[in-house]
Amino acid sequence: MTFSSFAGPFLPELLLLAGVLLIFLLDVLHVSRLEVVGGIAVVATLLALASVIADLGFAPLALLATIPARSIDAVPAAGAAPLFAFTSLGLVFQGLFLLAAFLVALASMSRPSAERGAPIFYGLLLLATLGMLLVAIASDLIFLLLAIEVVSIASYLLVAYTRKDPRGLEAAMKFFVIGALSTVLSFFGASLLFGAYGTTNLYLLRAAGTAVSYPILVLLGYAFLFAGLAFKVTLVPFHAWAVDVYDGSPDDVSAYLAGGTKKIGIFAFFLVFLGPVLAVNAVGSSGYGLFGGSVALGPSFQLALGAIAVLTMTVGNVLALLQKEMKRMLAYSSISQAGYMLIGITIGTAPAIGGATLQVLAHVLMKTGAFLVVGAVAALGVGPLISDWRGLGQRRPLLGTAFALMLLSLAGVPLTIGFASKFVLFSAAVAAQGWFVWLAVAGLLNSALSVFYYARVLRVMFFDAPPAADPALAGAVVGGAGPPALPVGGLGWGRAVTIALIAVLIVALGVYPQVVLGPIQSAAYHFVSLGA
Amino acid sequence: MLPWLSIILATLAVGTVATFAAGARARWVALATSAIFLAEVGLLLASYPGWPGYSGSLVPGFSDTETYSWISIAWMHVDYAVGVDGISLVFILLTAVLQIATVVYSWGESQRPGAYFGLVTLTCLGCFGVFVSLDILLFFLFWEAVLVPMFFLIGYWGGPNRRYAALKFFVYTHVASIVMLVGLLALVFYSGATSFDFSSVYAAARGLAPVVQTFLFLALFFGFAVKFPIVPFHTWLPDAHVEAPTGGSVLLAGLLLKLGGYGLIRWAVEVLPSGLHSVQPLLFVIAFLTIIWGSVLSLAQRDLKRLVAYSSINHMGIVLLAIALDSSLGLLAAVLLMFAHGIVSALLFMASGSVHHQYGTRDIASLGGITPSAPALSTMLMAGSLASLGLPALIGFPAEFSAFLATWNGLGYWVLIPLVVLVVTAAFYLWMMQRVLFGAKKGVPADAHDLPWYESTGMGLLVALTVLFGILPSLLVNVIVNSPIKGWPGT
Amino acid sequence: MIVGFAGTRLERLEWGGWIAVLLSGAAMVVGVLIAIGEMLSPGTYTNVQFTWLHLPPAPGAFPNGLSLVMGTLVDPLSSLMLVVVTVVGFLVMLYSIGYMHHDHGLPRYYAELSLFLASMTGLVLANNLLEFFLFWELVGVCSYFLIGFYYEKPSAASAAKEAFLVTRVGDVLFLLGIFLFFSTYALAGPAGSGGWAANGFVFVVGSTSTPFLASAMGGHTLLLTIAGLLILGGAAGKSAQFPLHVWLPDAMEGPTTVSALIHAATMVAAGVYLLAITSVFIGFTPADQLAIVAIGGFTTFFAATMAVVHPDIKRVIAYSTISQLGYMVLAIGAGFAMVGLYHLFTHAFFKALLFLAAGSVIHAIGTQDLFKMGGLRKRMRVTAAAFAVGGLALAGIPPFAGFWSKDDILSSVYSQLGTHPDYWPFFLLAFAAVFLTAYYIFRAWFLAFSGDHPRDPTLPEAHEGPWVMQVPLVVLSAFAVVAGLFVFVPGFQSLLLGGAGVAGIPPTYGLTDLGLSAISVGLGLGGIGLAWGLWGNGRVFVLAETSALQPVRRLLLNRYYFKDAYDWIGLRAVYSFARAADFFDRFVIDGTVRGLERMFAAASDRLRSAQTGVVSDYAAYVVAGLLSLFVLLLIVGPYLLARFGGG
Amino acid sequence: MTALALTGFLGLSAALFGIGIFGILTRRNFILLLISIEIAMNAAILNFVYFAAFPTGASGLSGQSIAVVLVGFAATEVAVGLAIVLALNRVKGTINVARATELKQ
Repeated sequence: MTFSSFAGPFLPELLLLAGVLLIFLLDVLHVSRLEVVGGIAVVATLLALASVIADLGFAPLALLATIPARSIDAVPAAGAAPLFAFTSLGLVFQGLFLLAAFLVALASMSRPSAERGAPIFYGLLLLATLGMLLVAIASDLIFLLLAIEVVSIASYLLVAYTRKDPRGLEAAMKFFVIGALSTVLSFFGASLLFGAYGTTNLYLLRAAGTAVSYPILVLLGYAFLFAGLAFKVTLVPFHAWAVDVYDGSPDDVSAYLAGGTKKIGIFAFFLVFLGPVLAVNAVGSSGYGLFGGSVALGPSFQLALGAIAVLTMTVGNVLALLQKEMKRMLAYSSISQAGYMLIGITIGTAPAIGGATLQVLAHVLMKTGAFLVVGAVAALGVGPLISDWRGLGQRRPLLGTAFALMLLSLAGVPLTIGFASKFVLFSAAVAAQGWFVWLAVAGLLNSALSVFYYARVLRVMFFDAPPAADPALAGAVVGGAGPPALPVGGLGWGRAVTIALIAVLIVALGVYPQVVLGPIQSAAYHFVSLGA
Repeated sequence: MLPWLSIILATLAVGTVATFAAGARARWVALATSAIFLAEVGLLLASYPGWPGYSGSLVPGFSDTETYSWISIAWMHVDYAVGVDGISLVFILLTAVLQIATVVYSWGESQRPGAYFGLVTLTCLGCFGVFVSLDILLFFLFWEAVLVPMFFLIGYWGGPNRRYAALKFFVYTHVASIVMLVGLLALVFYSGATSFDFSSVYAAARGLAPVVQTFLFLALFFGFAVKFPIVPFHTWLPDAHVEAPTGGSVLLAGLLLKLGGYGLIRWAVEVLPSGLHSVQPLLFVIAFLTIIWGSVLSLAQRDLKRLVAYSSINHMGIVLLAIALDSSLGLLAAVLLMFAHGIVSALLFMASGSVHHQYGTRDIASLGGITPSAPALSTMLMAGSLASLGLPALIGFPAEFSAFLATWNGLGYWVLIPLVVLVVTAAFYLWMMQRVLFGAKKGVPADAHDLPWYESTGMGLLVALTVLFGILPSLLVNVIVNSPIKGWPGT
Repeated sequence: MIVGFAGTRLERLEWGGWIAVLLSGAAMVVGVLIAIGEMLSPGTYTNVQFTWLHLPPAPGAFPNGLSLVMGTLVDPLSSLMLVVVTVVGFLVMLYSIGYMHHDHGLPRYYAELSLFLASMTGLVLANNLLEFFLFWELVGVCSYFLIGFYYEKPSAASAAKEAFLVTRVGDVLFLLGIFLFFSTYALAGPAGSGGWAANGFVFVVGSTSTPFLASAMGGHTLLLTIAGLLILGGAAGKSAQFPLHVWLPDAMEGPTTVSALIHAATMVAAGVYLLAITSVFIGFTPADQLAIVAIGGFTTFFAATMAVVHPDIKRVIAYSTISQLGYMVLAIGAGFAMVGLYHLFTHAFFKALLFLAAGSVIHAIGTQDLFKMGGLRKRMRVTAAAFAVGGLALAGIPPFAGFWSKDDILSSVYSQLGTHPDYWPFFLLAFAAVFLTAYYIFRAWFLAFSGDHPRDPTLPEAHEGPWVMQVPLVVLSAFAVVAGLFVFVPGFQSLLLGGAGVAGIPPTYGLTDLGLSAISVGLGLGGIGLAWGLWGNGRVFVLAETSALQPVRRLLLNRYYFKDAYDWIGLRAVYSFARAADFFDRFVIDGTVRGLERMFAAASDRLRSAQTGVVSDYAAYVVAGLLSLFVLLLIVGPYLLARFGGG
Repeated sequence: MTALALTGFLGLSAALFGIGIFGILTRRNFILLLISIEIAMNAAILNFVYFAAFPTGASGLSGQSIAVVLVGFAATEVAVGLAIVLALNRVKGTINVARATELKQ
């Protein structure tokens, strides 16, 4: 085979790899100007994004399509154990990852250029993204876990890349410890599954279901894997690290962690757990006995997943209720959002998967945007406490409106992407009937609960009088004063453009979700039908 | 024919944006918007069977319908589907009237007028949407879309305790609408309707087992009951009203409360007949409870707005009763009542708002004898009170009379409860008038002056309508009965 | 009806008063013409109707739809009432020009007065119960405004409220009564009708004007009895019959002209008229009749007793009204609707006369306290004479108007005693009231006019009012003298007979039972004599403190403590219940909501304290999570699945 | 190799894993934490080797290769961990994880 025909499908990955190498090379050559480095990252992610969208069959970009259509969602030959496979859902996730990376990269173009370490930041950013792309095409458990590790290691370093900030370092330390622990758990689980099946290929696992000599190994293996992956998805009670990390890391990094890397966990869950859930539901309950009893693996996993999902949503929201710091509040809210996504996996039907994916997209936009706004506001010199945001909406109407949109979307208010995703997800839950309806109820009640703290922020921003001598005022009055290096009212054009873009997307996709929902749904259908 | 409803929606949308942008001159833009809106609604009415001057045959079912696919995936089909029947038309008329009245009334609003009038217009847009949408998702979108502007109206322009009130209003009603959403989704997916369209849901839901219908009905009812509001889910209302700016209260009482009743009629009563049938007794109990509770509590209020708020609860109780009767006349009465209450409570809130502007307090106990200093104001307040206690020749009477007649026909002597409460209602309004308007001067500053022209104009419009429809209720009735329900001509 | 609205429209004009007067004059002319027309050709004429509310035929309660209509009906009753209303109304209007000239807010006054008359006219001409009720309510609210005309006076404001509330109670009963009748006549109704559902609550269906009762007395007896009682309740509210009489005396807070109007022609007449038309067109069951007779007879006496002791000239007259209304109710109950209306007719004139006379007294000396007056005869001859005439009429001394009508009532009821022995006690009460009536009215006259100087020297120099005030006095006096004789006018009598034939029992007019008349006249004279003995020539009779009658006197002065009881119910009972409910609402219902809020907050605090910041703890959570997963998968999951089977 | 032997080996790796986890939960010194993590990791690696030897499924070799890869991966992880702890030590002057609690609640 020619190189192009071999490498072609990996165009996005290669683009990012090239970007990483280029950036580090330039760093060695002491070329570390923000514009150059950032430019590279932005371009690389944008191109990669374009080609992914093209591969998804978006006609206008057909030229960029590099993956032959037949090899997407191709059912593997019997007994074949490929390391990777292109699934349309995987491509969708690649698109989401790249979108997140692009947004963050673009926004970071307007960090104070005084701040050093731009090359490291962008290099690691691209590296992490590369790992994420690999996750999205993995079809082997070990390959998947290693890809996740690439992301994890890159993100440990991202959190600490300033090397000076004690908060950042502490965050990195916690991140690392818990991350390493979860890695151990996942690999241990993987080893048990390997023991049970004699293979780590996900197709084979799914096909085999629980028809094995030691079903208990399957159970334990999946349990360990669950624990290991739950760390990434920040499910309760595996979530504790996330808050401190999001809080401690630099704002752009938090944006990427919350908006980007966390989602690989979701996709990993799709890959790993749709196996048992679907296969066993399909094959019927070939049981495993512990105390003599014999129970179906899939359904009891669904119960476990459901329980964790509800727990996650509720705890996340309740924790966020009284939170005083903006970033921590957002961190908790993103924990609860993970719970919604888990609902999709619990139900495991194509509609639910689609809904969860849409929810992921929504979350990418909302959370990335929210953290970027936090960064921007911090750049205006406003403190970290929610109460420091008093009257911001009146001082900076546009910024305030954008943030309000993101919060309303998080709260699931109609005409925002956040509502569209929840709507589809919960419709899927109700459509699945049975006890899944209660998942929908729990989810909806939770979103109602979440309204409490989102509305509180709105209240502070719009109804409370701004504090005297509000630094944000400077920006507003002089219209683009503030630190001279930053145009656009002190935000910097990168941030300004990104935030505006996100706000627009939130509304546009909220008003007409069909654009994204169509592809996502068909992808979900293919994904579910694969090998089941 | 022209897509009237979309045109109106577009008008309002553009108007909203323009108003927000207009800043200091917002009120003019808002006025223009609402005037155009009213004109369009007039044309819509003129083209509708039942309205005087309509020539042509009766269109069965909904008219002016439009349907465009919105979300269409393998397992879910959502449309942008709008249309009107007699019932929704009446509510649309109410919306248009109240919008223009509110805009005129709050002409003097100086605090960020752009945002204020923009939000007012947006609220009306949302309500209009609710009244015309024939698709569950569309309905829910507008339903929720109403919350946000109202939240800001209360929270930014409101009284001293506005933050709490705004938050309470938002969360409370949001929870309700979420339960309602579950009900609506279940309605679609359990009935196996092919799409979220009213027509398909309506057709499919008939097939549901009575027990399922009951559960669905309860879920929907809870959602609507909070908006109504029905005891014991009413406590958000007094707070919201007391804190909201006058314009906010007007829209809140005049329009938002109607959403509940309209939703109940359109999406529960029509769609889930046997569900309604099985919960009827419960509804009756709740309705009576609400009726009594509302009026008894109004008797105990010292704050004008609180008083009106509780009387609204009482009226909404009667509406619920009328709806629950599940009879042709009851339905008619319910719609009439809601229209009447929309106009009258708006008038009353405007009046009490003006009292507040003029005398700096709404505390009944610390006011007295304001009539000499403000005859116009007291006339308005009097007119509102009398209409609200069901005086003939004012709009309240035909509505309440038909409601009672329907109750008598459906429930016999139970009608005594609302009838006796009628006396209590009269009692607290008279008591309020006696304290505030008549008697010795109290809390009246020396330089007390009468209403500014815009406030009196806004209220005058409503008073005029109160009289017009009080004397000629047939204007409304003939429109209402052209609805595809209860075997009326519109069917 | 135009009158009122015209008046309202012109209210801003200075000379609105005159406009109103002219219009009401026009109305009077029309009214009288109608009456004459009726006299010439008695009968029932229903006029154009416009549909007020129409519900199309649909499956359900009303298979052939429901329509409520408005229309007019002219028949002997209504034309008689029309005369009363318009004539008295016009005179009162005219009188007002003088009486009210120094009050402010005149435009409002005339507008309200016109509307008052207009609604009364509408009520009289209504051709169905619903329309009747509609105007009935309007009358109520107008009286509310007029009684509260001096709204700066707290007492006036509260009197107005009281009047409205008490009558409102009656209204509710009335409405329920309407519904009860409706449930009988909605679909079936009398022969030839499509039922009330189809053509409104009409009194007369097609050409037939036989009472519905006749056609519907089958199985419905109990229902119809209750309905009749409810109607009676409504009438009692408006006509201030026991036990809903309390508001009328307090209604004296309004301008005297208004009192005159209310008492003579409009408000209170409405109740009697309601009973009359109901008995004529719908009919009462025997039980109802007894009830009505009872209420009427008792009220007659009951009110008279209270009038005996009262020091306020206007209130004395007010009580006399209540008691006279009692006579009318009594008559209607006994089946003589027309006789009752005849008394209403005469009563309208002499009662208006009394009030206007009293008004001019008050106008002159500015007090209503009889014990301050005295000797006004000298300075106000016209008034004194007028008041005397009115008094004689009231006391039923021939040939004055009151005599004829009251005598007819007594004789007609007497004629029924044979068949209805259970009327006896009420007949006797009514009879006794004759004596009291004569006594209290002349007590008032002597106190005010006899003697040679006012008891209270501080009073201003009395003088007659302007001509606009005297003319009505004179005219009314004339009526008060001759109105009774109208029965001998053939046309008029045919009017009276024409309407009354419907009730089944042909009434008799003029001197029918000389013995009876003699006794009643004797009683009347006796009363006057007693009054002269006690109060004549400026004498003042003081009841000894030790007298055994003191408690009775106190009881009467306190109006049998009725008002206090009602106030207690209204204020103490209801209001405190409301407060309690309010408390419950704020702290229990709303408290639960806020409790939930707090609960979440507390939970939030708890959970947040778990976020120690020590990474080892986080690791511990992870491990704990792992273990709980095992539990879920190995124990909980299997259990649930075994229990509920596969979820 | 027999199932019995396998259970024995599994017992060993289980023990290792337990020790590791125990260490992670109890140690406050970052270095010791790192070591405990590695111990637990090795338990997983060992598993792969046993199972490869124990003929359950497809390819015997895949187990060993996975083990080798994991060993390499573990090394990188440790390197990153040390880098972080060095920086932390430079800034905070301690490697006691219980001291680093600036971010909480």
